[in-house]
Amino acid sequence: MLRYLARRLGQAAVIVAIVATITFALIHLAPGDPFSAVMDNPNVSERVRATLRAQYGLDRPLPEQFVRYVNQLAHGEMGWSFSHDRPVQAVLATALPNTLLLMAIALVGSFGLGILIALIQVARRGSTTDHTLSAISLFFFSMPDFWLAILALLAFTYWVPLFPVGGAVDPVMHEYMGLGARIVDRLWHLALPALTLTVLAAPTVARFQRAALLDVLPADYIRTARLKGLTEREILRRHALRNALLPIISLVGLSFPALLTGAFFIEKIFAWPGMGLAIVNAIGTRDYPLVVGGVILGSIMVTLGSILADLLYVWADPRLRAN
Amino acid sequence: MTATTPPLVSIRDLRTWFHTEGGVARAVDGVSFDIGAGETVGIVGESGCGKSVTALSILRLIQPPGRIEPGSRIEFEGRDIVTLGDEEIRDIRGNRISMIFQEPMSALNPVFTVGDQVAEVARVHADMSRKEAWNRAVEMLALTGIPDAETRARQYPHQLSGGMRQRVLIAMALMMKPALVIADEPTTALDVTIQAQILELLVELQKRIGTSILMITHDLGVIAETTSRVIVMYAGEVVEQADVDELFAKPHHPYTEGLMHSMPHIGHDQERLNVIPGTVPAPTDWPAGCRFRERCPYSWDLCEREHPPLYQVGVAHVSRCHLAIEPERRNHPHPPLVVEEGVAAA
Amino acid sequence: MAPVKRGVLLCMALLCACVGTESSSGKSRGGTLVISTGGDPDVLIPPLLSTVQAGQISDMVYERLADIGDSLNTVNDAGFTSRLADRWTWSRDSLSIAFHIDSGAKWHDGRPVRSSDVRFTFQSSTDSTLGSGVKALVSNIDSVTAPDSATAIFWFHARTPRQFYDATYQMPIMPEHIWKVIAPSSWRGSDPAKHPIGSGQYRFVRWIPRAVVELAADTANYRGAPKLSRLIWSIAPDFNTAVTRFLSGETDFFEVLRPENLPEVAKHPELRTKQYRGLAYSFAWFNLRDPANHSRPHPIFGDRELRRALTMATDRAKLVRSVYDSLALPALGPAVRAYPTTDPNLAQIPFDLPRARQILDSLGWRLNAEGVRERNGRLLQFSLLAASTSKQRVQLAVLLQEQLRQAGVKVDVEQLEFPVLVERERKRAFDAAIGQWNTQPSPGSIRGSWGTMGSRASSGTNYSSYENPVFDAYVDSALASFDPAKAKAYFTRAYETIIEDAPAIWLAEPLPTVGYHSRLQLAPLRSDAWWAHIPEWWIPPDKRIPRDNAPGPTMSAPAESAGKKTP
Amino acid sequence: MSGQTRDFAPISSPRPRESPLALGVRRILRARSSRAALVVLGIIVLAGALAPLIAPYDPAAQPDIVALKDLPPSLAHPFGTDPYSRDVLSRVIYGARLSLLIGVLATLVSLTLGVAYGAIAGYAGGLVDALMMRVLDAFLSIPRLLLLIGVLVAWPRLSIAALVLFLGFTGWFGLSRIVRGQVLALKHAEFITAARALGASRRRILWRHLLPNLVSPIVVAATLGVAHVVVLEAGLSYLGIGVPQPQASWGNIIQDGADQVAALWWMSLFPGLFIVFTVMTLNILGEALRDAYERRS
Repeated sequence: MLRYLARRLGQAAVIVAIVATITFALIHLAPGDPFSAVMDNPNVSERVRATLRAQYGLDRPLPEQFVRYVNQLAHGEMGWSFSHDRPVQAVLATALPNTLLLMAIALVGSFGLGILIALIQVARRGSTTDHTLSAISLFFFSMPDFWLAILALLAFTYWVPLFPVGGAVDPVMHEYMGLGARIVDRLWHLALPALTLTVLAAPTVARFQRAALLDVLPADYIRTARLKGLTEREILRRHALRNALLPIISLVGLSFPALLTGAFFIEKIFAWPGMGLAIVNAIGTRDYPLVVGGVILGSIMVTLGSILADLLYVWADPRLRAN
Repeated sequence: MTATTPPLVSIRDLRTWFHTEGGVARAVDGVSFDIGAGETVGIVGESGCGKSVTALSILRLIQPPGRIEPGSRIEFEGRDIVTLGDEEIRDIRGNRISMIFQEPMSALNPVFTVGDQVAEVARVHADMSRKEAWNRAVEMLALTGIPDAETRARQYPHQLSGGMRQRVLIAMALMMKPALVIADEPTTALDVTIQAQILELLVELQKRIGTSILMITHDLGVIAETTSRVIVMYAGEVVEQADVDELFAKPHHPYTEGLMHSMPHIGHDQERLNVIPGTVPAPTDWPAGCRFRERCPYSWDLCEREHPPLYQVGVAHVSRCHLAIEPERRNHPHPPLVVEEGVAAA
Repeated sequence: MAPVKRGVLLCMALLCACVGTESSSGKSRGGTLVISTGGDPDVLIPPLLSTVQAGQISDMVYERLADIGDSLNTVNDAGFTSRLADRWTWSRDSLSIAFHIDSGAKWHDGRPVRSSDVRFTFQSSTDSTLGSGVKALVSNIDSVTAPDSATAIFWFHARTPRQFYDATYQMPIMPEHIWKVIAPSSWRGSDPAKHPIGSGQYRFVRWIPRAVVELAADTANYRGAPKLSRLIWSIAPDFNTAVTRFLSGETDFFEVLRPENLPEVAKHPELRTKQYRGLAYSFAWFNLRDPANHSRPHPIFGDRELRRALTMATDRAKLVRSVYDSLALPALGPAVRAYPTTDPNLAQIPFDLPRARQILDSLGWRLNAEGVRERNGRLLQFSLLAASTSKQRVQLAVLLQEQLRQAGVKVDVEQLEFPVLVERERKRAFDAAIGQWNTQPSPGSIRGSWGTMGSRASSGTNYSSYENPVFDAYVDSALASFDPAKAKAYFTRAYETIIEDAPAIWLAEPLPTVGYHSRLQLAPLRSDAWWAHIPEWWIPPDKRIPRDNAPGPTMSAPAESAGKKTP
Repeated sequence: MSGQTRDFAPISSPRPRESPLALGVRRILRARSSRAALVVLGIIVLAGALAPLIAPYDPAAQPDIVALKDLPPSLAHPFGTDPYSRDVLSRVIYGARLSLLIGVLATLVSLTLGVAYGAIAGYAGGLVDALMMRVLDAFLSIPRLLLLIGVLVAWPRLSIAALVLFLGFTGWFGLSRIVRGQVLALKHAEFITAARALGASRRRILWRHLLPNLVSPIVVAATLGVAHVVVLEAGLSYLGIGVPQPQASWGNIIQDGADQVAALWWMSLFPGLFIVFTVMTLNILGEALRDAYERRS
């Protein structure tokens, strides 16, 4: 187990190294020096410029720059974000918890919702309910992230103003609230973005889970369960679901990139102060170190997500648990 | 062994059809037979003959597009299973009638411990606490000869051997001391030495509990060893039925004859069955007349014209073959009409 | 990023202080003003700040020696009111002014304000390692001396009408004891920059980047406490969110409404709008130099006739109506109507599409099969930059694209983020761009943005590289003239010259319109800074809502959370 | 023999080897949902293809930038007009043309790369394969949108051709893994061994035997790939780094109205619906095809 984990982490490190190489190449192959906007900007202080020069060795030959960059990265240094005037890792560290919170809620929510929908569909397979839910799933599945976010914002902050317009907390009053009110304030701000991301991610789960359940249903052990005199519902919930959850666990890993992409648009549209918003803003200010840091961190999250899913899989499947 | 008391199960004109895109597959097409209390009845036939569908029909485990056609009757303990409500049939399953499958690995749920799975039966049918059910399951597992049942009960199916898994299934089937156990090829997936042990176990447990067994198999050896009466099925129909000794001594139907010739030894693999030339016709398209006609070395024009009824050919011995009225034809076999491709070339 | 009017470099100096107010009774004090804004302040250091939000906050926290009057008269000290300096005296030759610091003035940390702070502010603002745009604006000031702790003397190189304006308007005074320990090159990102200490009527409380800035009334201020006890800038990530927050009542005030917002505001009976004269004008300017080789004229825009034809092909009135509806007038030229020196009837190049086509034909640019003009194998095609953060500028660009297409000119609209766009302009690496100047109260800034000096000096902002000595001469004469009528005449000649040369298509002069909640009682909105009189705004006690009565920030902890986590 | 019912699944009469494409078409035509999807997609594609004939107005024309701007849907302008007085219906129709064209072309690029990479890795095997797969893992773990944003920001002012290339370059990772799997499986299949035993050259084996077997996964991946690109392109255009003005793509029509979503709801709604329907129909068709091929094998 530990050896497996070590091997997976090793692979992950290789992957991150390759990602870093790609992003490095990306910047340096781009027409025009992407750093020139910073280096020549009169509003950027000499100190930042010196830091950037030191960090990236901008006056050194390219191979040396690369070695330097990889070395920095290996030490957890992602460079200096000049738009925030802070180290990139510090900016991302501030933003990351917000993104993770959003993603975690959406992950749990979408899997809960998706599995529930699938169970309803499979329990009534072939019925109008099944077909209707399939159509609805497909509809939301086909929706561009940003479009749903726009519609949600329009519907629930403008037409029916149930939720605040954006941000993580009430910017004006939050600091003056008691603990209870602060929690309510946070949840109230969190609700719509989290719900939107959940609705975006749930159809994938529902569709996948429905297929997995239908795959499991012809299995002999389901027949055995029927033979025992269990109701269809019990069979579905106890025997079929437990087995059909296994493939779903691998979906957890696969859904990370989609969740991240969804979070990206949702954070932009709902002004949720997470990684996505940080990156959108960094694009605006051409804060390259931050953009690159975000891309690398995103890849790390995706890679770790797939390792996490593997571990979950092993934990959930008794056949693998022993080895 | 003729039943003097009313039979435990009485099947009349059972028709289980599958309504598929490609047409109606008449998998079981008018089957009738009885099983007496405490009796062991065997059904034998090639795969695709409808024997397993018959077994599943008794438990109403037929899944769409399959359907037990109206007019079929399966009487069990005075009730017609075909028309029972869902709740009532569930109450019978695993409780009054249970079943043992061919593939003990796939019939067990891989993500639960075997103890849980056995105990589940008791939790469904007897108002037992988790603990009681578990103890009962361990007891039952021990009874089936699983050593150190307490430990084994906590293991998952993949951690047990094939024979052990089959014992688990048997324990599960006998948990509620059912009136009838249907054993669908219970030994096919096991290796030869284990096969004998499992059959022995079944017979022994039957004696102890007093249950009836419907033994479904393609293996006449198993039939000879365990059953008292045999039903031979072909193409969705009963083609011959007799006490086991009578059948082995005087097989009447050419299909039964073929089966016996193809299988001189006990416990051989199923490929031998194919020694009867040709294959079972498609269930969507049973031929008119005798369904075995094309593979039969004795068939004549009557066989094509008229679907044979079950002729009484001995004491408690029936056969669906026109030879019953023209027995002399048995002396003049001819090559079958349809010959297996490979054979024809040779 | 603020899509609201945001100046290019000139607005760095868009600063003011507050008109003295006779303190009203303590009972009516209180209330919170929440301002909706679409962008973060960049840096809260007066000589370095460049966003309008930073200017607003800085103007509340810091003070000038004297403040310009609402009439924006910049000639000598007429109309100026006292601030940190309670009085001043001119030298006999008018080449120096001695300011006397108000003896009651104190920094927010309790230290008194001294003349050495004034000297320090001048010295550091003009320190080349600071890199402030103020340096160029105060080039007429030779030095500042502090003969005693209450007197600061400004020494000038030359006698000009705007000596007093230069000395006061461009430099809010900063506390020496806070800043002298930090090298000017490290001011940005330093702790005091994120937690400024000034002497104004509001003290700094907290700044959570991209979320909120909060100021509180300085109750011990020597000029008396302001009426509102809290000011909050609620920073939305974009224009739309900022407006929605205003409409939903989350905020009280929105600084620049667009025409499409007006019907929305009208749906809310509790909201009001108010228009004022702004100091901004927008334009599409051409790079007159070849981006590939600055020593050569631009292959297309080097030609004055062609530039005039492009202006002629543009229906500016319609364009302005389309984008701004009634909230802007067509721009007159590189000047705004609010200047007393601007003649509102300046002669314009008229919209005349057939004539424009004729001129282009006569210049040898012939239509090809695709409807694009061509000359010697070169297409009449160029890229037009627009700041993607300003929907209105993007709109102007796309409208212009289509109008010029009618004349056979192919325009590629290139949307860039604002800082990137400025960078491209600064390097002269562009063909044409939509720009907007938020000008100072003095029309003198035109030298930097359209004069030869602005084209050649490194800190100049004349990115189109328009150079015409005739224009320069008229501007210089106008600026040197103490007689308003004469100054106006010279400026008119200057404007006529540049309009005829058409280095840009003059687009719009926005009439900024603020939206506010009716419970707010506003003071006059000053053209260069609507916020100048915020200390006099107030909310009657009977109209206050819960957030008006939030516990005083002076006793609360959040002051510490104000982005102190600097590396 | 597991489920008893399976024994009675209709034994389909052995058809003469049907080409994967013909099989796919047959399956699509059989199910009602995929038939409907085909019709809807057909209409959208046709509208795009015949845009100049169908669109009521010039999509770039600004007939009256004062009187005709921001008009809500009406008979004259069923989808309303935009802030430049352009007809949104015409722009959506031209948008269909551009968005689908970008989708198809980018997918073609992806397919070429994906098949080449996967086939090489699978065919070469060994260390080369292992190495290529590790690199692929890295590519797969970069969220595509982030990667594209990084690229598009670094290369400003892209032509549409370049946009297509970048979209294509970032879309082949998943497919190449499938292709490699197929190639690996087929490499050891009996008919390939037979072909090799008969002395067929490597290239001949690749072309004659491997590629035809790859058709099914490719067709499925292409269908779903186009759907993905349509969504991505819309997202990028919405962020303002996709298709430039005055060209209309569905994403940048939404972008044109993005800062006044509430007031100009028609500018988000209609192009958005077109995206959803396009993607939905492509997904339905892709899945129908996948089902068809999986059932066959």
